[in-house]
Amino acid sequence: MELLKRILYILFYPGLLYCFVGGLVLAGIDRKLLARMQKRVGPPIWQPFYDFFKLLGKETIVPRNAAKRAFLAAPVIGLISLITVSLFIPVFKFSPFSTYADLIVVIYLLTIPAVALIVGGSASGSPYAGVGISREMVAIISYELPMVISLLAIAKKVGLELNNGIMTFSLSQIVEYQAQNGPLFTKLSMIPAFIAMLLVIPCKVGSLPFDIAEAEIEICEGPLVEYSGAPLAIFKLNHAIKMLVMTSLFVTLFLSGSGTGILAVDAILQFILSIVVVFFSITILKAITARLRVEQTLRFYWTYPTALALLSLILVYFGL
Amino acid sequence: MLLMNYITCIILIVLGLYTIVTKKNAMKIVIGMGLLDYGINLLLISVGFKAGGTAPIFTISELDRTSFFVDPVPQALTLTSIVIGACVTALALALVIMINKHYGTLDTDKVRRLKG
Amino acid sequence: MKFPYLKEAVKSLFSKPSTENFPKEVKEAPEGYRGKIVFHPDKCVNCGMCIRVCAPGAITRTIEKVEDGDKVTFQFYLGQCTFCQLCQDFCPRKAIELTKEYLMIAENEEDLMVRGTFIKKAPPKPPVPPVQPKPVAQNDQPKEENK
Amino acid sequence: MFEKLIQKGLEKSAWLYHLNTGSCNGCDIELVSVITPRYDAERFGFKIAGSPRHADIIVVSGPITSQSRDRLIRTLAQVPEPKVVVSLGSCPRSCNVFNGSYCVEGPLDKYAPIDVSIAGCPPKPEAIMAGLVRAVEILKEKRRAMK
Amino acid sequence: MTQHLPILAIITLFIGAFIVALIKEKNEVLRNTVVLIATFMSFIFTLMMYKPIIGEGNIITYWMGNWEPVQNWAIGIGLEVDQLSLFFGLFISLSIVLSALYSFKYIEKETGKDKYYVLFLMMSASVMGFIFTGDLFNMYVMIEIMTFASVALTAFRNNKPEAVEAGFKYIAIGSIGSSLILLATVIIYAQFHTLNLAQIAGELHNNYTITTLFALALMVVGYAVKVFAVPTHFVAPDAYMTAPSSISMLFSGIVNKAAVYGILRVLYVVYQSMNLPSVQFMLIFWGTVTMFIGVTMALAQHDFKRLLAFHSISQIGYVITGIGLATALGITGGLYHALNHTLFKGLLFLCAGAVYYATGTTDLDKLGGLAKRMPQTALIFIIGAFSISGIPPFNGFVSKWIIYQASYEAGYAPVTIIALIVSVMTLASFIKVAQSAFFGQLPKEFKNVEEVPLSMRVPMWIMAILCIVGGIFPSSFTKYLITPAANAVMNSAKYVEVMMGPEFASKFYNNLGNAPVIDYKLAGYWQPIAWLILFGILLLAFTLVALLGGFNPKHFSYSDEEDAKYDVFYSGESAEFSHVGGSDLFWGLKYQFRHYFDLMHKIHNGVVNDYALSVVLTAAVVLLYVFTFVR
Repeated sequence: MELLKRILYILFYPGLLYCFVGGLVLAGIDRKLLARMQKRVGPPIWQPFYDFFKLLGKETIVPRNAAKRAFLAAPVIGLISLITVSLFIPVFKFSPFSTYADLIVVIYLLTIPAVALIVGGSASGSPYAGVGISREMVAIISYELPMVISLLAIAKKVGLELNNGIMTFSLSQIVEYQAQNGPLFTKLSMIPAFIAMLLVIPCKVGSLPFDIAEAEIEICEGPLVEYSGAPLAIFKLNHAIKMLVMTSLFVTLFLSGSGTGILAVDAILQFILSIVVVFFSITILKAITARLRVEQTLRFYWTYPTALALLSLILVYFGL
Repeated sequence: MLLMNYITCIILIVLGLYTIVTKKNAMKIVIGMGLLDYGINLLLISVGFKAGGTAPIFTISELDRTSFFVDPVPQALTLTSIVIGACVTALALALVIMINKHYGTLDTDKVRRLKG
Repeated sequence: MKFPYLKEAVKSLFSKPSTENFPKEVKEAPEGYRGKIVFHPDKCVNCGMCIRVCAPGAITRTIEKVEDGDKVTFQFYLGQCTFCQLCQDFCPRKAIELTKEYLMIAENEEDLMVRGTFIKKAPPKPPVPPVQPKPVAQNDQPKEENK
Repeated sequence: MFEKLIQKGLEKSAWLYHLNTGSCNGCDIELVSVITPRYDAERFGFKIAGSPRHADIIVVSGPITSQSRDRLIRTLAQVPEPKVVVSLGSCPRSCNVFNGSYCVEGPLDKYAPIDVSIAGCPPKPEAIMAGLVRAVEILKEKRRAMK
Repeated sequence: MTQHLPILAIITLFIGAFIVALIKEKNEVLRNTVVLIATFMSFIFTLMMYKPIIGEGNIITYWMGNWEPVQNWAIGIGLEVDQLSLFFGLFISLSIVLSALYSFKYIEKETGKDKYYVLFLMMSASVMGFIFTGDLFNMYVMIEIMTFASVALTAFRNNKPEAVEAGFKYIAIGSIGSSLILLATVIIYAQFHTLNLAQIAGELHNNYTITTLFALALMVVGYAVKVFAVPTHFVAPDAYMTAPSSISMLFSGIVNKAAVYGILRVLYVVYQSMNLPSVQFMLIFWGTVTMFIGVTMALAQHDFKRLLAFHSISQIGYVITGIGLATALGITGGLYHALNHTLFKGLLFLCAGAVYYATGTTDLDKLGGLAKRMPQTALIFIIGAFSISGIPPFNGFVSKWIIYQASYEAGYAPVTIIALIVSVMTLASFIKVAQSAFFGQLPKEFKNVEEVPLSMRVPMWIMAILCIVGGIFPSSFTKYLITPAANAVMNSAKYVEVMMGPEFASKFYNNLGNAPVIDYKLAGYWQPIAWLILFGILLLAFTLVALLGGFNPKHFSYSDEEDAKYDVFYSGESAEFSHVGGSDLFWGLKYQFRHYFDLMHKIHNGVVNDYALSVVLTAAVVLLYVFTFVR
């Protein structure tokens, strides 16, 4: 019975189906809001579904000097690790695969899709992909620092109360802490980390101001230049699910609480909150800023968000 | 008198380090390594010294209460250390000859293709 | 911390988008728009002025002998035309007219051809003059030849 | 199993790839204006893709200059099936005013069959959108033929 | 029989070296078999020691020439193998066997092959000897033989000027290091008139005099020179780069592991100084600096082996930081990372060797697109690259995460943050190697490059599988290998007790308390097997959906002939000379920190004297630090 429930989780709720539908709907909403901000009608909400199925119908061309196996395996590996991550993220007290260290698993599993994109890009053997992956790697270096510092701050903050001083890495304990004394972003020491994490999401998802790696015009979609047909469809799906996973992680870390207890209502509440987070972190930035150069991204992320995260780490140490 | 040994060891060691660090000629560096090594060997020998002790060579019959020997262990260590010093110097000199063959000079400022 | 355009972006989020819904209502092209060519064959006098003046040489004329004159067909190849309206200006008879119609989509070349044929009657032969021309003096004959 | 969905997908989200073979940029700014808020082709799912591998509709503008000839051939070959070639404006159709010049290598149909050609120099954004809608139907037919 | 196992493990290698020196060039096959037998026997003897030492938990001691201690005074040379030295011994002898297997085919094109094998066996014998010995001067002799053999092996390709230059630099710096160790040994002997580690440990038990502190400082700097910690690391890249790859695999696999064992033995067991916060801080600071400078220099390299050399420096920085934390978790993390580092770094050096064997160059700017011609090497490289940069299913992830967790719990938050950034930069530099050497355009001169022969691929596959197994079953690795070793490190009373007879230790250690049993929920690592099932189910679910969804492999159009459709899109150009790789990657990072990179480039100027100066300065600084802070 337990195994059956687990397989049900994997295949339906937080697993494959939810990610597929939720991710693409979120991407559709994001595109629609962006269009509306530019005073144009914009595509329907389910436009990403059309894109996905259209790409399925297209022919998949594998370039001659590409490393064929790595080229075709990369998107699938990225997708699977993303779905595994979404299994670990608790939804207001309900978490299918809760363990005592799933924050670590989440951080490292979130690097696999980025690495899969890089390996896929370099396996395609195209010079544009070469430039794209070098920029993607610098982007990873730039956002990893503030993200990790803010997560350490949260771990320490929650650990001080619940885990008798030693930091905790378990997301369910973080949710439990927020259930007891209010969402984390209301705490004074957590507000800088909240802002820092909000700034990290667009670069992690690769949305406009920081999508230097997949710049359409300059380097023809960077690592994705040689992909067509099904692998490209999976990469676009990865992009959408990454948006869903990052925002639901953000909601769990900062905005969650005791929740209503009924799974369905909690799931919808979580989804709505992640739409709000998508709007504030990704769509607004996409509408009002232009694309940054690579070293500007690095300089930006290693100054402002890192300072904010360090500030919150120090505040936590002072026991605020 | 034993104090003189320790002072000369220190001088030898410091002199050896000085030549290795400042001399630009590869041959002089090897000499510096030798100096450093013999400084320590001298220290090693003078550690085992006991005033008035005789050489630690004896047969069982001579072993009686009154005999008083110098400590034999550092002497054995010094032997090994001298052997090692000789091998290291031999290898270093072989390398210096090869450098001269390849680079045509012994000046360490010129012998630096591997950098960065 | 000044965010550029943030106010406009959020304001336009709640205002009506300024997109014309094209397929439902097709807006009319502005006044004086040089669109699709319409050729009135009846007005044309086959003077060839438009051919000479057309820069890309999009206008071609074919003439066939017909018993009472020659059948002239003018063919305007819209795929080659730059819509500069010179042919309309130079046509003495205003036979060519560029309308405001702009939806010129074609799958094969044939749809882009605008043709017009008319029969240009040969000028009526002068009535057969009576036969008797003889008495005219001999000396003015050569003058007529070398005119 | 997904065939019906793929057909709907092709119809609702065709991606363009703009190939400028020496055009005077009149057609290019018209094509870009198609995705501005006023005409907004994105509501039909049209998006300008970065690389030919992602494209379904290849919009060619400009007479094929000798410099861009073999690049055109190579890029056209790199687009995955089912693909549709759309000629924008009259240059690719017939090299417009530039035909016969030493550096123009002739109309586009010497190198690839033109599926839809949008006349006009430059064609109005509405004309381009109508042409693209026509191209999407051809794309669906090609996909059915390909199955 | 178990009594004689330690000496047998060492002697077989020395005898092998002697026999190979006799055979010379006459018979190649015979020589190879002798080498293989020698290394394999030594590995078997070490394995046989596993049951008594880790199985039953006692310690094997062996007195050379049966000179037992007389009235609690050790006069002979004693070998002592406890759980810590056996842990090191196991993976060192394993990598010796694999390196021997690899070098049979790899050295074929070189001249003077028998000299190579003599030196190879001498080096491995001296490392095994260093690990199993319990005598201070014997440790010095073994370190000296190891340095001597590595210098000769660095300059093995003496037709290349760089190799000879690297050899000379290595012997100059190495001899300074060895002299410092000898000086420390002499001073300890002057103080206690004995050379046996256990006895010294007994007498040194919390009564530090000035001379013993002086010896401590010199010993630590001497081993730091051997382990190539940062200020003394200048020689390492030259030596690793020019030595044959099977030897640079041993350099990074066993030579600096032996030096790490030396530091562990001296600081933990002999001096029991690790409970002093000042010594801990010194090691942690030294490890973090090594970690950071190693990886930032690696990012700027454009030679494959030189990049790997800088990485082994930075990974050793991790190990030193782990050991410096002196908490149960920290030592476990450090030891586990030492094991993992030998595995994945050895793997990467063997890949570099395979690339050199196949193409003749390791310069990243010239290489490109080898994955098509050498698929297995490329796959092995990917496994090695992912495990060194700590991507979950591989072993690097486990040990790095234990070190982060331990350093964060021990209150060193900046160390954790630097360690994480270094790990991301490691990933960056290996992506750079993957893009410039294995993927991208295949240059014309490597058109008909062949895959390396089987005898080179077998050791690579063995190490790759160990990397994966280490990552998937970490709890079994730690239970059987690392926790006993960490216990042995933290509880030196038992070490002294067994060596010097029953009541000797009780004189000094009033409490023979056992080390805190390291039972921790394996921090940061969920049961990996459940993970694998998860991945498997998802993969199954996904392929099911994919096959139904009409993108079954039939649709992939792929062909090898010259057709423009399968060319790479390069805006229409023919993409021949368009390979992006080597030094033009990570422009953003290099431009952003250009002042730092220029400074680093200036410091590594290649002059031997400056390297020697940096060693002497480190010695001075450490001496000052130890005298002022360590009480």
